[in-house]
Amino acid sequence: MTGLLPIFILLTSLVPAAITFFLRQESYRLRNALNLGGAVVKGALIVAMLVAVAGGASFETAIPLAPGLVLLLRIDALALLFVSLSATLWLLTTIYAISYLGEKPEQSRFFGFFSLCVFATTGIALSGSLISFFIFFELLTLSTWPLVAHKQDAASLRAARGYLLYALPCSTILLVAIVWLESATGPILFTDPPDLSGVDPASLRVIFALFIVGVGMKAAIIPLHGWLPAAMVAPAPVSALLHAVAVVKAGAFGVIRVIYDVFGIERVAELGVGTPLAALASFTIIWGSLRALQQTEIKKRLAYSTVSQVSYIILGVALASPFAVIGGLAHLVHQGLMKITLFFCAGIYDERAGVRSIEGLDGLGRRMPWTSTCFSIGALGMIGLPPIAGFVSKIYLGIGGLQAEAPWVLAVLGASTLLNAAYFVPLLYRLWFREIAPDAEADERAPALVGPAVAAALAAVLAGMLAASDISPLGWATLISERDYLE
Amino acid sequence: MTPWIGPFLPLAALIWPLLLGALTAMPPLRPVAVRLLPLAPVPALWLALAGGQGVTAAPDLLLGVTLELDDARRLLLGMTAALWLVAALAAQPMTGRPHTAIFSGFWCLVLAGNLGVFLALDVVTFYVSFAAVSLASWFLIVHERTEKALHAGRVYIVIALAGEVALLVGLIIGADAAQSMAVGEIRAALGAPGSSAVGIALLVLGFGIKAGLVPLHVWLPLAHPAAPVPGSAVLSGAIVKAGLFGLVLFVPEGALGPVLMPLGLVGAFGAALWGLTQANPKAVLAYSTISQMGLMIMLVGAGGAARETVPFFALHHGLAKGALFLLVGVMMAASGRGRRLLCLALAAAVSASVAGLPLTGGALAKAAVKQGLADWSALALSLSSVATSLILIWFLARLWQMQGRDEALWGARFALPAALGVLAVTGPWLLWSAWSGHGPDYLFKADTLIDALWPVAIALPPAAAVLRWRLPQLPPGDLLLILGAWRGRAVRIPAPLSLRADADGALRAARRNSARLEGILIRWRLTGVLIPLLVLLMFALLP
Amino acid sequence: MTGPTLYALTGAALVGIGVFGLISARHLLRRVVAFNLIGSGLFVFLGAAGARGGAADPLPQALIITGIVVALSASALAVGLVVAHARASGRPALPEEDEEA
Amino acid sequence: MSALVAVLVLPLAGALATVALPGRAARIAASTAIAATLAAALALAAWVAARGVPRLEIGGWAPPVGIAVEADGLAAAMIVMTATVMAAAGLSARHMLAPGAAGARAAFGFWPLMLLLWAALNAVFVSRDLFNLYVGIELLSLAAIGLVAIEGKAAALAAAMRYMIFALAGSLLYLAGVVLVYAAHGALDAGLLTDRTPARTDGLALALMTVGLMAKTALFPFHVWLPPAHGGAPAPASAMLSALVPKASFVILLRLWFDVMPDQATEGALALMAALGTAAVIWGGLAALVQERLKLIVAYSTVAQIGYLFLVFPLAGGASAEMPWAAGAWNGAVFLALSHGLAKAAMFLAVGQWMAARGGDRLEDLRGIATAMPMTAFAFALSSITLVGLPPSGGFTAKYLIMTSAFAAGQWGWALVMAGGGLLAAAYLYRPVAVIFARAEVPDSPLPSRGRQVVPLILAGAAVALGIASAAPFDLLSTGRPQAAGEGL
Repeated sequence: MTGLLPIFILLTSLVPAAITFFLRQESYRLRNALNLGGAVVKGALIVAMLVAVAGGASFETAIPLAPGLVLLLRIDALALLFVSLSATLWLLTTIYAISYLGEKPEQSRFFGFFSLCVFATTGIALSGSLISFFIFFELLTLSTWPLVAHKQDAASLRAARGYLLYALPCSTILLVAIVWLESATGPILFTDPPDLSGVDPASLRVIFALFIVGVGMKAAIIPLHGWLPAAMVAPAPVSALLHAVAVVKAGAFGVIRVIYDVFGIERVAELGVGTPLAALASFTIIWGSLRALQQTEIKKRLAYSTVSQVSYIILGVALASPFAVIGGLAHLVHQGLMKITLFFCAGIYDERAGVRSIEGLDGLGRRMPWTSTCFSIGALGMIGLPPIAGFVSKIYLGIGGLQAEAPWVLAVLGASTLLNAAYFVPLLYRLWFREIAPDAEADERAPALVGPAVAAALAAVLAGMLAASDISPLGWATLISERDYLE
Repeated sequence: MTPWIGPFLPLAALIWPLLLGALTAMPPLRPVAVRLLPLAPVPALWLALAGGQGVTAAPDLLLGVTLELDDARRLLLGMTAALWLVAALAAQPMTGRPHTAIFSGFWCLVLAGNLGVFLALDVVTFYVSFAAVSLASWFLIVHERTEKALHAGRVYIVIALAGEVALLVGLIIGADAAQSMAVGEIRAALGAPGSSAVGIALLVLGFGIKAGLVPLHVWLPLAHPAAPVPGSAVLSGAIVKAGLFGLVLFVPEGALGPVLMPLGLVGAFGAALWGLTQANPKAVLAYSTISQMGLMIMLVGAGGAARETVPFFALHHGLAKGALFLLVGVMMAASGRGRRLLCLALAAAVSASVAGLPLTGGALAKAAVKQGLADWSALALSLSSVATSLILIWFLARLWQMQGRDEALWGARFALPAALGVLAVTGPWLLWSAWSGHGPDYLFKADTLIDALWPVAIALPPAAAVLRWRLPQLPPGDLLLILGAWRGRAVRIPAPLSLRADADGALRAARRNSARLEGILIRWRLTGVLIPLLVLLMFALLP
Repeated sequence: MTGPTLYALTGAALVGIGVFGLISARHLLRRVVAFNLIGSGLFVFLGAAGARGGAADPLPQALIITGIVVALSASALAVGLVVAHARASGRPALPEEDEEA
Repeated sequence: MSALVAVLVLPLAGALATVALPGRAARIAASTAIAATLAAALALAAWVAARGVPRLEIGGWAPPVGIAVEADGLAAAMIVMTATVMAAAGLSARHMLAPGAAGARAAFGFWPLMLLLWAALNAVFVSRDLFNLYVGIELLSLAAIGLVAIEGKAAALAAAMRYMIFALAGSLLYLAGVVLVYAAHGALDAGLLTDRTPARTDGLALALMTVGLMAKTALFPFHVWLPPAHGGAPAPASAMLSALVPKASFVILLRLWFDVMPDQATEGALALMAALGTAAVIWGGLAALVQERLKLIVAYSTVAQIGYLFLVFPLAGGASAEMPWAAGAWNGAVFLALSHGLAKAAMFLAVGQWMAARGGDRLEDLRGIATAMPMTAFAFALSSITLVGLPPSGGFTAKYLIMTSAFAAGQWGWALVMAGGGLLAAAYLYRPVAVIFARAEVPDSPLPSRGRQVVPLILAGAAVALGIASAAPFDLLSTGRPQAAGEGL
């Protein structure tokens, strides 16, 4: 049984996907039941697994594909963190998406790929070998494409095309990196970091760079970020998926895996590749914020803010000092919670008030108090305002930067905080202090849309308020870093 | 997980206002939200009066909340709670006006933060509270939503955010240096030789902004007058003290003294004199606040006993300044000559106390701090009283110029500043021995009296001159006027780096060429020759 | 000059002629003929190769016969195609080589 | 054992029957033959997997006089793949042959040719005798050419004619090689030749045979005949031609270079083959990128995919043969051949159904077909994934194995060819995928039944499944495999 648990967890999203594809547009109830059911069951299974792991159990399932090709599923603390994050957010997003799509066409296709996407993400989280990671990573790329292109209009198709234009070359590069490394070391399992002493440092550096390019594209590291803002033409649930649940997170997760489970901190340190990566991440943080400042479309602005925020995670893991790691890992969750809140709200503004551009936000605070409150919470959290989750990550990253003898990190954090404020505060100002246009149509009579947003916002606040408790993301991150990385 | 350890009251004092704040958001309560405000500071006041032993810890909150109450904290906590209580009462007439629900909600938030600053033992709680104070008070400033208020709000929020960042980074540096989150250890670590001056500088920046340290004070004369009267009262009386207390908590003994003292003095004199160019009495008071804070910052810089007694000084100034601001409101609500005279009289009394007229609370505060000062700085302190008297006399004049119309319950309105005033003038007497170490008789010694009296006396002639020959009247915001008004500017950034998702040109070229080559290859004439050639090549390559 | 050598040379010559024809001719029918020439040349050569050490080797005979059958069927299909193509396009050469055919 | 005979005899018998019997009965005979052969193929595979390599010496005559056939893992796998594709093609064929007089003739000619083709393929896969192989590929070419020309349009006839020239030239070159071998060694059986004493003419013979087979495999620069031929034939025919025919000559090449004359292999020659393969990958990709007709895109992608196959030679042949990484390369190549066969067949069958519905295969005609025929569209997408080599799919597994061995062998260039080729494939397959999934309001003529729509999906699914459940096929391949592909890495 225990060995099969990971497989069951995967099935909870694969089976709904498989069935959903063949459902007729009209069979709303069955489809919704399937997806919600899958999400709930998955949640339950993960809880079960949490309990078991807390009890010291360990899960591992290997499916041999070919000589040197083993599909290995296993659970470690990091995997648990990621998988439970994505599972939770998946549930919220599903509820949201069902209400968001309402009667819109092509729902079977949408939800099919939606579940497939989550299947891939779960797989990424659970994969215990480099090759299985890659397989699910690619599956994610493929299953996201139809979602980005969902509206099938020119803009969506262009965005989807742009997405592949980034994704496929980078995945090829990733494959080259994997193959190159494994041809020297044999199949690489995350359980025991491979012995790289046989490979000469120069080519190791190149391989590391290739890896970073390969996974960094999904994490939208500049200059591989172009697809993300373009992809915001997709429906709001998809944006939530891209920015919080699956894709971007998978990229960041990949970076973590590469640094800690493929190369190992010591190796990264002696190769001297950590600092350049941290510098790149810092540049991304700043540049993303600057770009966000220029956007007049809400979702575009949010997208660029993701570009900048996700690099916090990478910055943390690249610095590789205890606090930095904890901060980065915690931000994996924090950013997810806050950003999904923001995108939910952006979607609600679009749906219920027809507002896409920043000007449209004027005075919506009065008409849509719940939505606007959640939006404000998300935004302030992004700025790093206590007690919302964001500031915890910032503090840890800052201290971590000092521990890693990289005081410039503080400057980066400070600058990015100011920039975040610069591009979020005006939105809040419009929301709460401008007067709404008299003829504006706006309400939030859509509990299934507002509910998830509220839940996510609440979670973001609690994650900050109760940061010190063991069950908080921070506590978890601390556990991971102590157990796996900083022994 | 344990909810908390140790006495619960400190925790309750912080949570209670937050609960009330949340309540004000409830639709049924929104109209009467203001009515709840007086309840908010009650637990804190009780705590201050009852006093509390031991550390309160809530290990799961934030990064582990720890609260404690020592004498200084207790004093400031009491002053703050009292001031907020009175201000809340003074705010009652606002009931039913627009946006009062939001106002009340953030009022509670700021209050909680303000109390938290004085209770926090760990840096995170402190930072959270401080952020609540400085950012939420923005809503108090812009409440009126007039163009002036919004402009003040813009200036304030920009500067406040910058302050927050400086603070965060500074605290992070401190926490790293101390390898601990405890405030005391951080101060020690920052004081230790060889620790980075950057950290201290950033902290001074962050706290100085809130405390109105010159030249970081520019927001203050804009913001304090912009807020509604009760808001101004707490801003000027209590909230600025948060910044001051931050300096006391984190800036190590003696560090930056040479920087803080001159800056403080510049503030103390410059602000007072610049205040003479202000027409709006609230603006005048704001400048007086800057000047008083300048004094306190100088005291912190001076260190030693002076630094220890700063809370005593702050207590008096907080109550007095609160009273004066409220009086402006009362004056606005008075038209009858009698009532206006009454206001003027009370204002005069409180001002005299602030100026340090003998036997007033102000005089006691100054006497208490003076004994810790070197001679020259003690002299400076006395001289500052001249400036103070000057600006306060000017304030009284401006106050008298105000024309108001009668409003209901004037008596009750007047009672509030009166109560504060009395507290300000007499309060210090009760604590005198505890804080100065001298008996009351010390106060009646001749030189003490003289020492307190001559500055005020000196101030009278120039005051008369200023009243006779007006200085040019300027809008508030000294340095800003010099720098040019702050304007929002869109950031200009070059075009983004991103791949082009389009390759049509290349496609067309490729199509042409491929068709051409294919056309050549398809001729058997060529391929037929290629085949034997390839055979030969292959043959050549094989053994 | 012994028999086998003679045969072998003949075969080689046939192949050579065939190859030349195959490359030079545009007319499809000629190419079919050229193919047959090459084929026959190879079979002759094979026969010669079979006669090693005087004793006749049965295997090449079998191979040759089989080969001839195959070649015949191939030629039949080829000729059929040529005709069909000529009928359909009105020309006895491939379109890309049509200019002077 | 009897299965081995069956896979050779049944299709031939079927072919004869379909020629002899009148229309309707012919169709039934064809269906039975197809079913029976499929069954036989599966049985054979099971037999091989269970009991090792069956060997049959026809008429009890042992080589050199007699002819031996044996079905090792490679042969068995190929036979099963062939049977699958053939069955699928047969299922969809009867509905896809063009209507009218041409259609009638096609309907008459199709079944015999198809079954003949099948028989020839199986014969090639199992033969161990060089001359027997010659006969096999000759028959193969003839049947294939017939299928190309089956609809009798001028363009198709020209294409068939061109194919004919290349095919005959190829087989003659091969024959010449065989003749030289026999002249040198007096034996043609692979087993006997393996431990022969090398002769001076061996190199020439090998060169002749290789080039001839290259021409038949349509390796660059001899690919020119392939796109018009495959693009012009009716869809099911194209499916067989593209998926199976090139594989036959490739398998012979494998046997030559790894079983018969491994000693002859030199770095230069192997590199030359891989270089031509590279050229094919690049050229096929570019050409496919610029086509406007979907069938041509698919055909050119075949050109490119054939290029991949030839990368195996430097990685697993010659000096590398003894190396640990040779196994990966060899497995990878065979795996690529298998999955490409399935995927490519699926693609052509899907395109065929779309053409039936929209009456053309220009990309513009097919805009938005996905909404009308989601399953076929999905099948096409899946096949694209395999061709691009994205996980999880047989294409990916193969790509991974080949790249790994390339890096291990220090011959990075070939790995980069794989990678770049994958990108090219993505580029030229993205256009059709995007078009068929775009939104468009086009009235569709009556659609084929769901039952028939699912056929390509099954094929594509099989191609993907190869990547997921690849353990079993690998065991099959490992039975009786040349020592070049022993366990490694």
